[in-house]
Amino acid sequence: MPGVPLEHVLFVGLVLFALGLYTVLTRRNAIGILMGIELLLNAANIDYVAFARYSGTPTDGQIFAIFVIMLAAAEAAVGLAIVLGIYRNFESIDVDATHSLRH
Amino acid sequence: MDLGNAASVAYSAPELILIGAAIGIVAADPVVRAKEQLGAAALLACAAALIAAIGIRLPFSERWLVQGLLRGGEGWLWSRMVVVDGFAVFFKLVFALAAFATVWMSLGSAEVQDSGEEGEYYALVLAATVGLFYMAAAANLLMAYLALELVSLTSYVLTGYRRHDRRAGEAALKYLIYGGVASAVMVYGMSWLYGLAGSFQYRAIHDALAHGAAAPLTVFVAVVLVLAGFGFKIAAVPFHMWAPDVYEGAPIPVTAFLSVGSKAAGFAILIRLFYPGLSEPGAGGAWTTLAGLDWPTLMLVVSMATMTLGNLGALGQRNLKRLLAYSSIAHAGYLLMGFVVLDDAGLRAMLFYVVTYYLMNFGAFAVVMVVANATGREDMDGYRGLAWRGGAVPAVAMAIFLFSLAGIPPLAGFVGKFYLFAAVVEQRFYVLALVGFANTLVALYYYLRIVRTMFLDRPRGDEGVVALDAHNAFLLYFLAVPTIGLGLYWAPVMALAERSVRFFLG
Amino acid sequence: MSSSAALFYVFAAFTIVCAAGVAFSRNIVHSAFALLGALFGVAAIYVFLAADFVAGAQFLIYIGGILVLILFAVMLTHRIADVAVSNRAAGRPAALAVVGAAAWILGRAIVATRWPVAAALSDAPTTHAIGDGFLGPYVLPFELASFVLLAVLVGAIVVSRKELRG
Amino acid sequence: MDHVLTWMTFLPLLGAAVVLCLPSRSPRLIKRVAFAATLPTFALGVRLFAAFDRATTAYQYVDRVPWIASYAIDYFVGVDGISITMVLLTALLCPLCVLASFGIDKGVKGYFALFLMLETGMLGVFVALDFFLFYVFWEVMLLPMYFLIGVWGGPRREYAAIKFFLYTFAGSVLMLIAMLVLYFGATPHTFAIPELAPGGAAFDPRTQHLLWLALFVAFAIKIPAFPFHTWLPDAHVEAPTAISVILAGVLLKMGTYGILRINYGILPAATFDLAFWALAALGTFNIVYGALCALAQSDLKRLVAYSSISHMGYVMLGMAAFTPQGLNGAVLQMFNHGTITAMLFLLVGVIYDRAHHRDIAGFGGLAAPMPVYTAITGLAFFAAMGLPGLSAFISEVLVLLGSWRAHPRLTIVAASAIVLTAGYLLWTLQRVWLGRLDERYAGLPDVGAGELATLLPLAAIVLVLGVYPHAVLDLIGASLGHLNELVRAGAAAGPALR
Amino acid sequence: MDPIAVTMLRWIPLLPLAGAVVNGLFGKAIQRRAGKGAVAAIAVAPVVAAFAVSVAVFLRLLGLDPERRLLLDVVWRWLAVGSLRVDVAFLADPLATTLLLVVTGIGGLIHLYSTAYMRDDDAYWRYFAYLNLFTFAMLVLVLADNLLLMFVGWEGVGFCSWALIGFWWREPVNTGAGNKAFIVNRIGDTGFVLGVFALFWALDAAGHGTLVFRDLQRHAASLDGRVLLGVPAATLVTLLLFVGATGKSAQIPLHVWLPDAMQGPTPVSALIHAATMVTAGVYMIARLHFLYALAPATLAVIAGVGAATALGAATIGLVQNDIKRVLAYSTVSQLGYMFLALGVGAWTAGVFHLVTHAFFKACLFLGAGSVIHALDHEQDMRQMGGLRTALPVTFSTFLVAALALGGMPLTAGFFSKDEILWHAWSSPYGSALLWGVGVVGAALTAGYVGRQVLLVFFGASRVEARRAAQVRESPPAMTGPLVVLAAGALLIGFLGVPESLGGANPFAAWLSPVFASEHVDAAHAAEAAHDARLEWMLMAVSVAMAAAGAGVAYLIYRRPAGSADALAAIAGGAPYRLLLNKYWVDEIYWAIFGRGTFALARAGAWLDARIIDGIVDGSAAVTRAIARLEGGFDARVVDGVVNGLAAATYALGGRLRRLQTGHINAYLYVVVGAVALVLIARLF
Repeated sequence: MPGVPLEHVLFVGLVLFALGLYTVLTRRNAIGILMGIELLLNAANIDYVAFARYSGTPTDGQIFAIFVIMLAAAEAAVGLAIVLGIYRNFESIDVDATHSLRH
Repeated sequence: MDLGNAASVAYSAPELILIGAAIGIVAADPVVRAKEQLGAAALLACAAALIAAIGIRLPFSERWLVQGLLRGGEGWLWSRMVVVDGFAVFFKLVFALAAFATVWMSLGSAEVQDSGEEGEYYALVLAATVGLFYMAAAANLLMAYLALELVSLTSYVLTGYRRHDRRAGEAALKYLIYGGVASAVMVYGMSWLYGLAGSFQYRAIHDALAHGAAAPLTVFVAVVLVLAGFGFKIAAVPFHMWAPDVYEGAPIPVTAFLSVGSKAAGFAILIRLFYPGLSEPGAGGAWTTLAGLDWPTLMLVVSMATMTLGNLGALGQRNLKRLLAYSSIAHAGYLLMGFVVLDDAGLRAMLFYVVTYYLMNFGAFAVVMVVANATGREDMDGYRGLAWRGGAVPAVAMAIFLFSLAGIPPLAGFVGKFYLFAAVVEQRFYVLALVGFANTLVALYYYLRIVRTMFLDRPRGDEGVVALDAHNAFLLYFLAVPTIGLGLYWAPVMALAERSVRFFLG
Repeated sequence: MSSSAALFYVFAAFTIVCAAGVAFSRNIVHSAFALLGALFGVAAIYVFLAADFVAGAQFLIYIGGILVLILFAVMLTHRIADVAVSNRAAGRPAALAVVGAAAWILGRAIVATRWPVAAALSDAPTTHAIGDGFLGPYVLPFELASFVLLAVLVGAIVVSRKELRG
Repeated sequence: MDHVLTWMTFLPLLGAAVVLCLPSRSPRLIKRVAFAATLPTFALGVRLFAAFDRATTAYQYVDRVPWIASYAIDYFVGVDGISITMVLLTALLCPLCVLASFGIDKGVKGYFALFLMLETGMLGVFVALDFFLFYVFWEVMLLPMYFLIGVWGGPRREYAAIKFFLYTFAGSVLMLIAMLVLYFGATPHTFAIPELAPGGAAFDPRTQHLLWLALFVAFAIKIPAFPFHTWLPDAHVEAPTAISVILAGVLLKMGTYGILRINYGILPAATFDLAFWALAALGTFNIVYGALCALAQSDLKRLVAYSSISHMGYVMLGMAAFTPQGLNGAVLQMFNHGTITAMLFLLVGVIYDRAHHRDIAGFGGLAAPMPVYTAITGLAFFAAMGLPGLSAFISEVLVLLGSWRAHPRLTIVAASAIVLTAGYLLWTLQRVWLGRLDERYAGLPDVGAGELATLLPLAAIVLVLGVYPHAVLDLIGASLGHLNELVRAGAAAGPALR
Repeated sequence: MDPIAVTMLRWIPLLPLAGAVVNGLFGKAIQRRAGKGAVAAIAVAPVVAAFAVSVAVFLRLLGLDPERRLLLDVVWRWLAVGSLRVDVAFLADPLATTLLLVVTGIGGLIHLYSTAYMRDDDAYWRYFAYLNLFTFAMLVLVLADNLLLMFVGWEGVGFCSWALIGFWWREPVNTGAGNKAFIVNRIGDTGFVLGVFALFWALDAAGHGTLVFRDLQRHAASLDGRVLLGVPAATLVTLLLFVGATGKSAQIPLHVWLPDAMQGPTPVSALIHAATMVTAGVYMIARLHFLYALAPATLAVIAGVGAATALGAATIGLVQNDIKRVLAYSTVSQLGYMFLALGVGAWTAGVFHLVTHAFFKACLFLGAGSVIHALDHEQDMRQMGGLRTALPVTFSTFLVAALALGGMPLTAGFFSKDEILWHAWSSPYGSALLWGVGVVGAALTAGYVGRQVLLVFFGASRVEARRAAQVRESPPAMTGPLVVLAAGALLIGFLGVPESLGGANPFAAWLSPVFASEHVDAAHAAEAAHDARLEWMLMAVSVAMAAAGAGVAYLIYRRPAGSADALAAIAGGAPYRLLLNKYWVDEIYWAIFGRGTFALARAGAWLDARIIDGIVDGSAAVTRAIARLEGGFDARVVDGVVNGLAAATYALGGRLRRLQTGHINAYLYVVVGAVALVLIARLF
């Protein structure tokens, strides 16, 4: 891809990384933070693909990126499963607590 | 030696055993009603993996430490994805032992038993152990990342295993978020290393950096970012804050597993990247860092901060699990002392310490579990007069483990600390040694507080009686006897550690 | 500047804007949709970087899987909480400062380094090579990844299953 | 007498194992077995005393087995004149203390097992010739001591036990650093004390001084020297009688023994440089300060504890003189203080067992119901005062005589403190034993046979050593002469940092 | 001159020791089974036997050439450390033998006297055990061949003194007096041992480190020119040793213990606090006269202290009302005379006065004891009077001894005291001032002893009625010794009649082998011979003064009260109160040293408990505070929420419900912030 220096791509990654960090730091909501993590991972992936691209042997970097995507999915699955678990197991308890506090 | 994929299968017996057992247990779960049998199977798998990792010791062979059928020595496996060398095998032994103890503990844990999902639980423990094995063996950023994530993901689940418990849910979520951020930052750092070296192989990274086109700052930035991921695993300051919450929320066997197995694996991965990867071996066991990459100074500060904040944090705790969590943070700091001295003696000491730490920390958590089983309590008051209300054996065992953690002879922990401090003093890191010693003093204080509560305080009568069943008693003996034994004669283990500071560099 | 390069900058800008939306939006639903945009943008950048397989994976896994999961969770959250969860304002300046500092140094590092760049870049599709890689040198990670997914599957069931008794 | 020291050291441990196997419900059996377990060590001690070669300066009865070969750690034990004195003291006091503990009625099994472990630890410290082994025994001793104070002690036992433990541990970590530095400074690396000595010369003066001070603080805590002494009154007051005896009789000696064995032996030049301030001046201060504090105490046991601080000051002062008289006096004083203060604590225990308090003001005229007790107390008190004819006189005179040569002004101060010593002891004697009898105590029984059995052997030693001090002086003379020459030679060779 | 090796000397101290051990360990049983007689026999026999051995020693010495009169008995090697070598060895020369005879002889008499005097005491056995032990210690002191062994006796007698003063230990005032005696003595002893140390090392520096008297004498000269702590060695050594002597012999400023020591049984006062122990200081200085001869400055100090004590104590003695206290101050005063003699280099005179004083003062004390015994422990002279008829033997012996004390011509006291006064005038170290003080003291002595005799034995009886009926003369076991001692007080002086009075002075001749070698005495003697007329004149003055003193006493106390009260009221009674209160020395000492020490002790204890321990506990507290600070984050954020408070549980529930992550942002802040910090640090 002539005309775009590697550094520029890296800067795109860096900006994503910074925004991801910012998200992670400021969100108080777990899902918000998970979204921030996705940004961070995407930032890394841009770098992998970019380095792969500019190194002339693109396969390794791209494979790494694929693993990152896959593991991100796994993490999201676990994370949301935990969220779901909490939701399913605590809904009733909270109702009780609220109820008992009314007396 | 550089084996391709097909040839590598034969040499992956430990991992294959664990993977097979994990899958088998999940598959068998619906049909097996007595879940203890699944636990027993997991226990067997751990033992088998341990034996496979040790390999078969030939009576007439010079070489007694070999993995599986690989009697020819050390080398690459799986197209240079992992290595097999003394270092990796040593950690695999520790992980197999840790998994073994974890499963054993789980079998006697009220938190794990009768939850209805023990099958999955054992499978997840085994899966995490597979991750640990590969963490020790990874010689490649991709494998390191993958193995680390395997451990992390299974750990999140195991932490949240008691999902009817508020603390478990919160802990799991925290752990996941924290771990996710840490590993994401790490992956970003890894991308830079890849960019600089054009390869994921540690050796290639080492060569590329050694012939250094890269600006030192960039390498340093990348290394620090990677450290976020590794530091998270060993719970070093400032990546330690998840530990108390997670340790408290997780079932006790899992806590023990995390505090020992996961932490040790973090050290394994750390050492392999920073020593053969980012340093140059020299004569007489000394190492030198690559030019411009002054990570030892950084880690020196991390080490001191970790042990200090860990110990200070533990001082005020009244929940035993939290206290031990902080204590294990502090121990990461002690272990890092061996890490920063850039000498084989330091690594040797770390390896030895990992073994002793395994014994005493698992032991301490085992006692916590015994008490929690009987009384459902984890707070300090639940331990009041433990020795005088039926819990003499757990109390004495706890005292042994705690004194060992404090580093008092003739217990294993003392020997471990002795070697760490010896390495530090030998390399003239006197400030570090003094900080370390000051920390052992603080640590002694809170360990003694527990001992005092158990022995010196009299029970008030509302603490409940602690009975010890044979299963858990045997576990305590299994851990306590070597804790004393290693304090009296440790030459073989030290010899093993010494031989294990061997990295296959290709 | 070639048109493809220009297009790269456009997509880069789009990605960054969307990512900023994720970061700064006060409404988590808006954030989720911004994330969708950002992921699209990144996929597009992959295409420009000649990583078509990765781009495909990005579409399928990220947008098809992860984002749906996230949206599902967001909806769930809303249903429970009944309020739009906003960020706490107090943390923002500090976060900006910290992140800014980190980004500044990282930027300096990027600029300071002479990244190794190959003389000739091939634009050949890499899908085939990736396939070879998965079944060749990367077979262990590949297989292990499948084991990871299995473990995660089991694990997700364990933590999210409704309590069986009690 | 093959491996006699090893047997002596570990037989009590064996006894502890036996005790642990006995049924808890037969405390009398446990007590007897524990007593029996201390006797072989004592008997071997007597044989050792008879057979010890008093002429040589070499270590005798050496056992040396590689322990951890890769680190040059040996199981290396042996005695010279200095350590045999302490070994004998320990072997003597332990059976007496077991006898004195027969009144223990809770956790009997644990108590005696721990006590026997403690004996092994103490003997180990004195026989160890490998620094690592020394350190291990030094620390090992802490654990039983902690429990013995903490479980069987008085009302504030927890505080006292933890304070004792932390203090000593704080000192020993410094010792560990110094030990490692010495180890790595030696070529080839070794922990063997005879081979480390006088290896201090390998270091520059500044390092030597720092090492010396690190070791010194470790040992000074044990002595205990001001300002590291405040664990002692608490520990003594809270500990059960027999443990106070062991604390004062044996443990305090470890501090000064360590200084002689390690600081003097390995770092002679630094010893010579620093002895004035660290030992002589501090020792003198201890003498006066301990005596003054004793004067102000209202608790009998606390008073005795402070008197220990004062008396151990003489040891420090004597050591710092580098004269034969000073050194011999110091070691003799260690032994004598061990026996006398043991008597004092036993005597305090006697009255505490009867009256259940130790408040000096709450007594008076005990001589009336308890004449024998009072007579023995008088003997012990006057021995502590250094009355001629009793053992401590010889050692204090030797110490002061020896130190006059080196530090006349300090000696004047130290000697003046004997007035204070007489003051607080006589005043106490007057208030507790003499004067009008408090009617509450009119019916107190005099000392019984069991108590006499613990007191009379010590009284006999106090008397015999007063008239024939060479029973001990002959043991220590050669070794101390050798040590003195070593220090003086080291001081002559080693550059002083002044 | 090598000593003659013998083995007889050891028996002299050992016999009383054996008595002490037997009575000490088994006396109670013996007394119960066999009666007090057996106890008394066990106690008295060894002393008598020791006296016999002493006489044998004396005769053995007499049979030798004067130059060879030196017996040595080495018993065993006591201490040999470095260059220090001292043995348990006993040495008998004329000086030691003189003391030996006094101690065993007078001691024997007092033992005998005690058998009757203490008859009613239940602790009879204990008394004799102590008394025997004292005799043993005193004999060790006297016979010791080295300074260290002498110190054993020195402190040993101090211990026995303590035990006997507080013999009736139920009364705190008695034990307090004992403690005071012991502690004040210890002050002196400190000086003594320091002197020993200084001496040893001063000689050692010359290659002659020793503490054995014979060797000391041989090498004393090597002290010359040596300086210790900025003072000439000989002066420092002798001064320090003299501090010991002031303690033991109750000289200013350490004289305060002796009057209080009268709390003990009266025979004890006679034996210990008059005849023997208190003279140990004199003996020690005489023993070491060769050192003192090297130190003129010390001699001047000794003479000054002696003279001041002689005068000061005599003035106090004038107004005391307790029969024993008068004698106690008299003793202090007389000891002052002895030191005055030593201070002017008149060794022989000092020792001679020691001997004569032992007789007449022991007699006085025993006589006083007899009176007290007769009056059922009444000691106040204002409650006595007119006893000469009721107690004829006591009266006559007391009178003889009082005359001797008063220095009436031809009594023992006359010869010895005038010898001292003469030397005080004529010695090169003497002066008219010293003589003058001595003479005034002599007058006062005659005055107070006259007053005492008058108050006790003359005039009308002021005895309480209930006691008056029971007054009868003491039994023979008590009067016998009185008679013997009175005879001694009358006759012993003739052993030392100076040449100028036409005597042969056999006493001086007897001691001359010990003192002859010393130039002071020799030169002085030569000079003295030239001036017999002067000596006569001085003697006349002093006798006149003494007579005047006695006369004044007679004038005042001839009739009870009246004139004495008038005298007491002079100058508003201030001088009287001053004397009656012993110049308030006790009070001043207590205010300064007593209170000072206790204040220091309290300060030390405070420092210990508050500051030192405060620092220790404080540092622990600081550590905990830091821990709290560090954990505060944790505590506020996590513990408060997680650790099971009801409200927190609810909050947690709510948070979980909304999937709030609590403060994980803060955790992440730490992580990111730390990483940023590290990177920034690396950058700069």
